[in-house]
Amino acid sequence: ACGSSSTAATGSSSAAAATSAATSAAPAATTSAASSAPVVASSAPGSSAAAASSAPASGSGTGGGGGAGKLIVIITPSPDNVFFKAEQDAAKAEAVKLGYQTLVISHDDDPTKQSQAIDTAISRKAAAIILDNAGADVTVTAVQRAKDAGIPSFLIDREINKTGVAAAQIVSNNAQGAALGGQEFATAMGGKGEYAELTGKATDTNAGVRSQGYHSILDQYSDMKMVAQQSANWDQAEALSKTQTILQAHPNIKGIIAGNDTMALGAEAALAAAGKTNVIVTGFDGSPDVVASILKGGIDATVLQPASQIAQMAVQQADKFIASGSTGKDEKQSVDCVLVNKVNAKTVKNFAVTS
Amino acid sequence: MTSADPVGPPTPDDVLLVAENVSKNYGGVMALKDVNFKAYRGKVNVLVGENGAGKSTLMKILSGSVEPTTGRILIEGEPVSLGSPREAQALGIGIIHQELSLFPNMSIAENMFAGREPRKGRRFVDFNRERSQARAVLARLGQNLNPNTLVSDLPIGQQQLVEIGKVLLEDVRILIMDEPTSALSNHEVDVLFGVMEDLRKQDVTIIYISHKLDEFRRIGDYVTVFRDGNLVASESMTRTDTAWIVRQMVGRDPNSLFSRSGVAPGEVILDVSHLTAPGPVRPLVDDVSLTVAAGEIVGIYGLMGAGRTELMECLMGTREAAAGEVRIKGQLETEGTVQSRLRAGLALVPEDRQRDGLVQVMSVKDNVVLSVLGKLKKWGVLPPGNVHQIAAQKVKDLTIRIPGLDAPVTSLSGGNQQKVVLARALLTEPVVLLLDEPTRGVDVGAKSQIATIMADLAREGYGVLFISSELAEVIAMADRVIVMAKGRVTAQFSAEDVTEEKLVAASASDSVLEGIQ
Amino acid sequence: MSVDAEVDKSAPPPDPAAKAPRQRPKMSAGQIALLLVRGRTLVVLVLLVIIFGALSPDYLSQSNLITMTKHVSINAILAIGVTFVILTGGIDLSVGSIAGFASMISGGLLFNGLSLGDGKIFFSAAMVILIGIVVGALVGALNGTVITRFGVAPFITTLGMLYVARGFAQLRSNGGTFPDLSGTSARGNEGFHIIGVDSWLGIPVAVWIMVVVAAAAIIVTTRTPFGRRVFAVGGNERAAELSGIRTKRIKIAVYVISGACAALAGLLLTSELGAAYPDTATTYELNAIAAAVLGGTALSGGRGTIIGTVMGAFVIGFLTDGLVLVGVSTFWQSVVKGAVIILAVITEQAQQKLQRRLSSRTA
Amino acid sequence: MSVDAEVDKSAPPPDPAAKAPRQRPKMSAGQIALLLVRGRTLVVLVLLVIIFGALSPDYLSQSNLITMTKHVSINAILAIGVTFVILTGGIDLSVGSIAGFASMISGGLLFNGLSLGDGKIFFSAAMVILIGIVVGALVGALNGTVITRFGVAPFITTLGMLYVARGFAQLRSNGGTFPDLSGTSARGNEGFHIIGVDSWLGIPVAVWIMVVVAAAAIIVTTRTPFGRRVFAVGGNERAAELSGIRTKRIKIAVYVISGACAALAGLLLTSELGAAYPDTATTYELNAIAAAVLGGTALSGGRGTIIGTVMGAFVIGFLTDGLVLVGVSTFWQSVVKGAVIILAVITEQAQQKLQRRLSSRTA
Ligand SMILES: Nc1ncnc2c1ncn2[C@@H]1O[C@H](COP(=O)(O)OP(=O)(O)OP(=O)(O)O)[C@@H](O)[C@H]1O
Ligand SMILES: Nc1ncnc2c1ncn2[C@@H]1O[C@H](COP(=O)(O)OP(=O)(O)OP(=O)(O)O)[C@@H](O)[C@H]1O
Ligand SMILES: [Mg+2]
Ligand SMILES: [Mg+2]
Repeated sequence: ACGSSSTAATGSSSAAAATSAATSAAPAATTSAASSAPVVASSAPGSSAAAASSAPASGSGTGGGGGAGKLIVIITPSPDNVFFKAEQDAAKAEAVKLGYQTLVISHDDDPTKQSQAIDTAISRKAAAIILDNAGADVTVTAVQRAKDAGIPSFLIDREINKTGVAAAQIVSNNAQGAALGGQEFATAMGGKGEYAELTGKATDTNAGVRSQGYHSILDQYSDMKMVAQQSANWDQAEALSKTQTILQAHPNIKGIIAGNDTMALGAEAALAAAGKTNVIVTGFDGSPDVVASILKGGIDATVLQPASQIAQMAVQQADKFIASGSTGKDEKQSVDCVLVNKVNAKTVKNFAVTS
Repeated sequence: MTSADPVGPPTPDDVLLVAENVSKNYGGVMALKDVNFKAYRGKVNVLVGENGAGKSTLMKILSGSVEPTTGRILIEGEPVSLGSPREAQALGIGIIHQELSLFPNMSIAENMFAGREPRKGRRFVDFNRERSQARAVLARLGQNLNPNTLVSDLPIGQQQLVEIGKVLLEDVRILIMDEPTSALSNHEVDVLFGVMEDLRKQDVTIIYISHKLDEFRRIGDYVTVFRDGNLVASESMTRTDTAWIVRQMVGRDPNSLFSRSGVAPGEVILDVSHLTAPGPVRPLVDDVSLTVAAGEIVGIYGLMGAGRTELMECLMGTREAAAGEVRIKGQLETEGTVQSRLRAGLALVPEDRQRDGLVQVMSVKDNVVLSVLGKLKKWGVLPPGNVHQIAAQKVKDLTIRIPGLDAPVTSLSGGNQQKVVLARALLTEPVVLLLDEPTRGVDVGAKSQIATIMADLAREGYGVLFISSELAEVIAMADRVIVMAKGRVTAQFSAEDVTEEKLVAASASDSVLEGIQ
Repeated sequence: MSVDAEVDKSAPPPDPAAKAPRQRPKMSAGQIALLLVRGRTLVVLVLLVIIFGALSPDYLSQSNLITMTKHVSINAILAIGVTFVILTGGIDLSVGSIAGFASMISGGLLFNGLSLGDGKIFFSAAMVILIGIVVGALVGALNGTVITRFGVAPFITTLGMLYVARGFAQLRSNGGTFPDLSGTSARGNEGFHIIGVDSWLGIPVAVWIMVVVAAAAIIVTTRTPFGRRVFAVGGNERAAELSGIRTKRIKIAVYVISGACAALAGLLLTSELGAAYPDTATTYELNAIAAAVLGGTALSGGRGTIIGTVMGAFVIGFLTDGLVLVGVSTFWQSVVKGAVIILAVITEQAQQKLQRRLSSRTA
Repeated sequence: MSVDAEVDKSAPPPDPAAKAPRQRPKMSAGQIALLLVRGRTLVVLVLLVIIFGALSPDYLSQSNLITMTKHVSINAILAIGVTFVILTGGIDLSVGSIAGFASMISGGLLFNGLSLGDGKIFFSAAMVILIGIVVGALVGALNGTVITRFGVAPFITTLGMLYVARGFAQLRSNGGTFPDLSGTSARGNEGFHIIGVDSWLGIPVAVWIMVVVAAAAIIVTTRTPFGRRVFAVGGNERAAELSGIRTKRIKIAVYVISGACAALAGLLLTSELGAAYPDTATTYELNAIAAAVLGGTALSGGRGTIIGTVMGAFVIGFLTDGLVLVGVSTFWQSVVKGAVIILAVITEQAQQKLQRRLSSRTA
């Protein structure tokens, strides 16, 4: 499952992530996506992009720094999650560096708000849209609308269930990352014992993908037993209270694996309050707070998604597309995640491993 | 009888309070026009006037809840500021408002002390003191009520007594009473007058508003008459008589006040037999049988709490009857809903117009046509012109004084509000009109109008069943009087042989009440 | 009908219950006051347009105005339904969830059809829309029945329904999305996109639908016995009851209307997105209620207008979109939105006071 | 008959001010009714405990009961504050946001200190908690002032504040989290964890705080003139005004109380998490209001008890945790929660009817 790009839906992290997507409808969704995906996989982006490019690409300069005051609209979930904030900041900085104006909008994981944000981009006659979307299915129409208006969209962090609509879909590899996290968790647990899982918002694709990724590894350990699985909706306070309740039913658990970092922090707070300092906790995202916790010996590990890097890539490709009508890359691109634990935590800064 | 002993010509230092050139403008309606009013120290100063004459408005100004547009108030010759009820209270002015202002969610004691609770240790309410004082003041008013009773559990008359008790607990030197007896029985009025007598002896100045002529003539020292926002006359009570007062008020002779239909009753159109409604202690309506014939006006007399209102509610379908039959025009009414009773030809004007009668947020017009919306509609919608016309006609018929058909109904004076509810009931073209205290808070002019309307209806072959607590009124208006006590019918009199003594005996004499027990 | 239309023209203020049908040539002070007070929401709206227009030239472009109006339409339809409920003195917190539930029902029918025995039945898009609306109305009827039969407070009933309907919306697909609602001609269920995506005469169909719903609601509230009774129930329920109005029926009816409007709004949203997801319209109830109250509907019941509500929805929508267009940061958007909601109503108060003073002089 | 029902609703209800403090040896029928009606929430609670206890033995373990009570305490404190507001006939939708705002203010002070010129000042943890509560009270005062001075409906004012306060909470850290609130001895600001994490006599400090807040609120509502006036304002504002009660002051005061309680709840949550994030307590207002209404507080004002509210919070908390413990799926959790909220209030109605019948015989 931890292959390269394509397949699984993607997306990022935490808080209140995509309201969309199909976990149970996954079979159905994948089939419908699959019917079109393979065909277009590599060739389509180029051609469709070329078709769409004529209008916006016309007068712009060439290469880096060719923004010439054109507008790039950056749409992400709410920046009150550091992950999206990092994404926003990186995209904005890169765009400004290349000479563009920017408009940053957050959709708070409401597809309707997202749709309205895309309308705004159309109204403002944007040259390109950088989008961390609010749902793999519910985003398609809106992105199509932008395309019809001659505005290419560059999706980051989360995929949509259709190809040929966006100019690029650059995502971190959630399945691969989850496998990394699952492996680290299993190793830290010594391959045996009871554990609990905190999943993300049940209606969010990523919650399902990460959970599957974890279990692709964990289920291979016959001595490891999942005694509770609860959704904490990506939320810190909810993770805290649910962990406390789980601890009541299962006081002997040795580990908690969480679908994102904020839930891991909530779980860690519950464990600390209960005096259970030796329970293994892992998260997902690589947020600064969790990295700090790892350094202090709290949370054990997380999986870093290269948020800033992905955002920068998207802006660079948008710039190239505006200039030349093509990104020169496949539509679907996947960036691998990196495991962060005590060993390398010091080198992590703002969603990137330095060194 | 009256304590209005030789009053003599009032000397200036007898005047405690003066309202000087007071006007009040309510967005177009001149409620008071340059009024100069004097209240005499230690006397009962009576205010009378038609509905909407501006009496309550002046009292609201004196008690700080309404600001005058122009003019000023002097107490003992000094101008005073009356910006809020609090300031008025601080000056020793207490008021019993015309519309009850109680807290239905709180007990009697809590109501009486709202805003000035007795303290225990500075921070806490002294429950014991509160209760004992409340009990004492209730006793003074002749009520043996538990001060812990919720006010919403009390019938309206007792609620009014609570309101009175509340002011008696204050240390007032000017006491304003705006129709305090409108819901009280004769006995309670006597008790209240006794209390007023005491207050007068303590040099408390009382300003007393009432529409009940006999009543205020008994207690008043001075009488001031208002008409249409103007103060038209002011006299010492001893120098006036009823006829003079009525003339000042309505410019008409009092003899013609009540008219009778004079038609012979036809067939029975409302036939009630063995109607019973359950109650907490004993049935509220206990095996009541009565009839109303076409062209007949039947009055129901009784003391407060006799169950007359409950009887009306059972008839109208808002209260479930446990047993008994109701026949309208010979047809047995099986369904006990308001809609079916309206259809069958009953219409009720309730006693508490604020709570049960008016839709306060709606205009006069909308209130008038509320019961006949279904009949007025054409092709599913209401033809506006038609609606307007019908409402205007009824307003004219009943001479309701309004700023406009679209004015909010709350901007009318109390009596005119009552007429709006009556107009609504009449529009349903009832077979039998049920009126629960229709003349409460209504001026003499309007009273005679209501009597005329009732007589007219009777002449047209309708039946009228009305409740009244005023002996003179029942006797003057009814062709037949039914007396109720403790939920039962205790006597019936025809117009020829009814007397005040008989009514009082049937409604409250010990023998009657024991007979029921 | 034709009689009405005529009156409408002659009567200046587009008001309901109280004032519309007057034909007196001279306007009373009360009418002017009313006009101004109603105008108040309009004043705020005009101010918004001026301010944002100055800040961004794109704001006043025709296409942006159309786009914004389309965004408004969904909240406006929700708010119109809620207005009926508020007029009776109730409240409906479940409209967002009902929108989500109806959207999942319709989405499921389009995507999966209805399993019957072995086969599947697919309904036409129009039929599916109708079913969605009926489902919404039924949920509303359930609200109304619980409220009237068991005397449960509307706040609590619809708060409970907020959770229940949302739960069922999620259960319908087990949390998943129905990703493709375009239908196929083989199944005979194409065309669902028309209501949310297409335009007619250059105006989005959703806007036309809003106009139709608003017009119908205005007629119902101002010109029909039912409308009058809604106001009466909200104004004084006991008096309404005594006047022979079947208050329970009226109350159930308003929740049915609210549920149907919510479902319609949910379907428009779903059609626009091209996919049905169970969180559709989460927390939209607050914006709908805010629109109604901004437009002058009193939460205590008995007072309010549909026009006002629509204006309120415009204020909220034009504000939200304006802030986005101008590029105000999310956090400040939240602050400004809250402040404008409060300020708009303060304006109302100030204007009413002014008006009162004015009228007492002119009269 | 519905008219009847209405009359009776106001009759036996749990009016604390009226009935709680009476201690006559003989109980009146009204008092018994009161007990039963109040007991009703207790009955639902006992039912919940029995059902979940049967489904999972861990549910009734002492430690789980303590944990659940701790979870309850946050909502209970919010709900107690809101109860004051509802008693006056108002509503406070901003408590969740106030909790978030206070938590960010206090979190920022602990984490970053207060920048003054070049240096930074750090306050002690106790001081920081106090500042947080005062900030909450001030926001509440702002609510109250807008409501009383400008006559803006409480629903609208606090809805606006919901957005404004949340926006400022996010602006405080630009969306970020204050991750470490443990303080250092050098800065003299250790000890913030005490209120949310520590226990005393085996009971979490948060629970003790809830007990203290509830006890104080009970005394205030039932025994002080202020409490009396709160009920008076909610029962009949005009009459209160005419009685010389400074209704505006009372109203401002209840929003101050609500704001302070909200801040306290936010700080407990933050202390427990060990981190302050701007979305703290989002949407908690609905649960708080639900707790109050479940506990018998009438949204129309004038009727309700603190005990009832606390019971209501227990029902919601014990239900939520029970569903998690038993392992019910998220979607069904939503459905069950909604259904129980409605059913609990239906129970109230049934019980009141029964009680009415009973009392008419016994009295
Ligand atoms: N709030 C108000 N707004 C507008 N007009 C009002 C208002 N209150 C009273 N009025 C008008 O002022 C006039 C005087 O009313 P007021 O209540 O003083 O009469 P009243 O003499 O007490 O009559 P009643 O005997 O019926 O109680 C009436 O025409 C009434 O319509
Ligand atoms: N809410 C209530 N709870 C208990 N008893 C009540 C209630 N309301 C009225 N009663 C009792 O019912 C009986 C009839 O009351 P009510 O005052 O309505 O009679 P009435 O003859 O219509 O009197 P009124 O002259 O005031 O109209 C009285 O014994 C009264 O005490
Ligand atoms: Mg009067
Ligand atoms: Mg009566």
